[in-house]
Amino acid sequence: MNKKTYIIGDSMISSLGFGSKENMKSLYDGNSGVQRIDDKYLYPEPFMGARLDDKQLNRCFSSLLMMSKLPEDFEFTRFEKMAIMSMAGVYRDQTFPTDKNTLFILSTTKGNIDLLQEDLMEKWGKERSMLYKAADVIAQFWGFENKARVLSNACISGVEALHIASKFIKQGVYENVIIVGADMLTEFVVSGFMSFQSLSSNVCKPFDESRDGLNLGEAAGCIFLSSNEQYLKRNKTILEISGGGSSNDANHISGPSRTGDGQFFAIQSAMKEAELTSKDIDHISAHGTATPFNDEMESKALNLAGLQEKPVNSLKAYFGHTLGAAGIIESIVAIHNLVDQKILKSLGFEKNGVPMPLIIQQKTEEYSMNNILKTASGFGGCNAAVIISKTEKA
Amino acid sequence: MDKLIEELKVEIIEALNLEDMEPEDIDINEPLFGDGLGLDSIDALELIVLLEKNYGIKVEDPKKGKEIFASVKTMAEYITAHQK
Amino acid sequence: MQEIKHVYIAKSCLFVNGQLVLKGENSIFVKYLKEVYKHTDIKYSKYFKMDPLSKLGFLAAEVLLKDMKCSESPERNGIILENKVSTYLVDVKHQVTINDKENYFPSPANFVYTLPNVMTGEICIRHGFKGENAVFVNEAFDAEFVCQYIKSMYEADKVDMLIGGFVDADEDEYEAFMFFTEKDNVSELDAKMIEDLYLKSKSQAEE
Amino acid sequence: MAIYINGIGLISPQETKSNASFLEEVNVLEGDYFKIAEPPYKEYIAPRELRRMSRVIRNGIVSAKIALNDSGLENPDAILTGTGLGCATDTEKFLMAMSENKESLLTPTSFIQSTHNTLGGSIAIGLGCHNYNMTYVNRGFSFESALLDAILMINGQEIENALVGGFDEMTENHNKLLLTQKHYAKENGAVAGQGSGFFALEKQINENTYAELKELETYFKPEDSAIEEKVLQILKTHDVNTSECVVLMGFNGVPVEQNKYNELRDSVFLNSCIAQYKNLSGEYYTSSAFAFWAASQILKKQSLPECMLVSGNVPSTIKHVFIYNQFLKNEHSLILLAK
Repeated sequence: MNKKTYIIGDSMISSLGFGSKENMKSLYDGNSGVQRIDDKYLYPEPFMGARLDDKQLNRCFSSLLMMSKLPEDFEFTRFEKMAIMSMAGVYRDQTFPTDKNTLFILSTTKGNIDLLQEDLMEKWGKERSMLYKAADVIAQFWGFENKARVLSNACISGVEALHIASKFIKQGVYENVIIVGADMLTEFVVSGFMSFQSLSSNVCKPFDESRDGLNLGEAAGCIFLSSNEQYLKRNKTILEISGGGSSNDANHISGPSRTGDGQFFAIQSAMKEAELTSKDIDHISAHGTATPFNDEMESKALNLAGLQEKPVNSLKAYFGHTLGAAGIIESIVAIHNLVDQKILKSLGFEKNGVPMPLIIQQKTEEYSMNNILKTASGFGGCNAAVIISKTEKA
Repeated sequence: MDKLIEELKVEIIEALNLEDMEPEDIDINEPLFGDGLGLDSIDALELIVLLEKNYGIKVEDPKKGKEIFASVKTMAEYITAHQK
Repeated sequence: MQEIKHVYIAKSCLFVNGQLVLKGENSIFVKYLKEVYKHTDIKYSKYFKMDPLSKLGFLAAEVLLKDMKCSESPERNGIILENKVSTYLVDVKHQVTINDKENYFPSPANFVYTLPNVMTGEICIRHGFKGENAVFVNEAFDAEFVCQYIKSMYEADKVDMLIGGFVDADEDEYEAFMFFTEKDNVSELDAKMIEDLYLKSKSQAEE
Repeated sequence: MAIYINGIGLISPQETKSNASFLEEVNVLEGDYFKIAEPPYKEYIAPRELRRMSRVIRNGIVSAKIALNDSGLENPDAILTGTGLGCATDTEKFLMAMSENKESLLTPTSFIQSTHNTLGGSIAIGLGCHNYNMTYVNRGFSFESALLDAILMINGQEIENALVGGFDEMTENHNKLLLTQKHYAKENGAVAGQGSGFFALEKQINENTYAELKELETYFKPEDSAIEEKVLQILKTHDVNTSECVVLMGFNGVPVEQNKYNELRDSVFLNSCIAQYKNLSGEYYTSSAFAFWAASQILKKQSLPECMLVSGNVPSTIKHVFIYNQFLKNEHSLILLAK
């Protein structure tokens, strides 16, 4: 492994805004995109969630069509629009290649799942509801030469995509990887989580004593990774994915490990690859869904990894849990935190409510950092971790 | 009188925006209008206001301005004669 | 060169290393799966709670890993699977429960299977794999990409053993292909060879 | 009919008086608003004439002279100026005197100099130009209106050429008032600026030509999608390849005003190199004159200064520059220049 996985560009759209800059500003201001949603198309009862501004999405997208490599009258689903919009944000800062050296990965859990609704199924048909088809459409919009790949590993998809992509780049399998993480707030997902009784009726409170569940959200984020230094000319601070790993609890499909060893293995694997120890990690952007078991598991995993003295936050109270997009948008935030040398308070946290000691960041402030650990965990017992580091050109 | 003249020079420079001039650049006998300092009718009006504002002297007839503002010296003499 | 162990299940046939092991009496997908379950001779009550996709993946792994030696460090064992329709069968089932607003009854036991990686989760639980795990959704089995992934994980020294494959369950078709790799034989791993093993099994099943 | 920009002149907070250089160094903001980088006035204006001129008139005359010298045009067929505030310093001076002296003892100089058309008149006097002379005071459209008049007259064959300019000045007092408005508030507000830009427009192309003026559109309080539609139409009409286009947008740092810019940047102009200029000029009624100058330079020099780049890759051949500016979300203007 002699190449570096540089982070060239990023962009995201979320309930907090369009574009990374707008999102970062909102985060530094301490805003939350989670609000009461009363929409019978999403759930019969009002619930707390984080939604995108549809009007802005459609407006921007309609003129984006000019860029499309698909026929003029080709129609796009809402999910595809979200994904393409987030890629557009990266593209406008640094045109990304679409040639054979470039891999496009879509990280999502449910993609076009709204098409299963009877009325939509009639219009779009079964195939369009398939994840590979959505990825295909998005890839064709930009004209990628390689086949699009969909990574669907529940809530770790985004973080794991970064991990896998960085292996490909380091080993020279591909020079560039464009990763898009996207998921929508749909009746399908809301009803499912409701049936699990895991949604909070307030803005969620990760790691807090009174946490009582998560909020769902929707977002799309895109990260452009490359080993090609030529793309770095606009980056003032040079960052890389220095390590990554994924693991499985091998314990229960919907309940996290009681010991935290699964998550610990992923962290350990990432630190080993990055040749860093717990001392070198400056901050952890945790998964922190605010469900009682998840946060408890994470406190154990971080203690196993010797990271109990490093400031931890969760961004779920800002964006809600955006499933396949979460790992990407939260990594984008980490990227900007490293550039800005600022750490975000863990919104919603007041009093420690996890069994193992953790330092939960309570204030948004300047903070000197070189390495941020980003973790994620999900259904199926899966875990992933990546380390985002300040670096220099090789 | 000399003091008045020096004072007047500074006031003229300020009121008429003669920013590059120093009081000593103004010859007290040199005509203010025409060839000398090159002032014009607008400047005359400015000077009328100056007299009223700074010395309480009202010049009712603008035509008289020509005599009063012939030079810094004539101005000073007019002021001395009319000041209450 | 020792052949890479592989398993193929489709059209009521079970092949191990290209040899037909169990020809189903029943052509109905779930019923045939039960025959395979009996064939594996295990008692695993959780199996019956699984969705068809997980059952299929679980059984393929069961057959594949029989008599195989995995790494003793659980975090060095991994799995990567591809899949075409993701969890379409379960998705539709969940959708039906919410279509009628008057009769709204989403089921958590069903919903949890609406993620394709729950299948790999089930396999990890069964065999105690705690290492790398990934599910990619692709229109068809793509030996080249799966091998790229596998080689990459070995090169990065993330695993000692890695299962690869393609498991898919749609309305009227199902297919599972799974193969076993380990650190010591990774240099022999070749996308073309894997592709050939897959195609050979596939054509045999179609006969 | 084609209209060419054959001479340009700009006095601004930046070192722009020489057209030979192009924003190679940047004067950073000092204080609450952008101050003019003053040229050596005496090199352009006789001291005697200089005496009564406020800064805005001086800057206006200097920029007009630079533009005329640049183009070789001596006596333009029309002098068209646009300004939002006109001669603010003199207006203030007069009003202050009125207030201090209780409406008596008023002096005439600042009064005569305080009208918006003072500059247009002064340029004409200096040139001895007896041709059409018009000043537009149209808030955020002031420069655009002057430009539009020139386009109409040239296209209508009434004139062959025109000197068109936009100018505004900012004063300490005026800025204090602005700071109390949301648009200019210290937190998240725009920084006020000033400047004067003049342009020699001619029907004939010559070896000094900077660019061709292709299109000018103005919109007052447009519907949500009107701008996108218009932009698309303009791009189509003039066969603009967005990847060979630099888009100069009036980003001013006010979050609520940013949306429209962002939307266009993320959609129609995704392929384009996006640039800004208010970080150099500040926000003012006729800031599009600064953009017009920069656009002319970009096309002639075929380069974009680093300080203007927002996003995208600078095209190797810059065929078009598209200027999109809005003022307080009300006045939106679109200008297209071609190489």
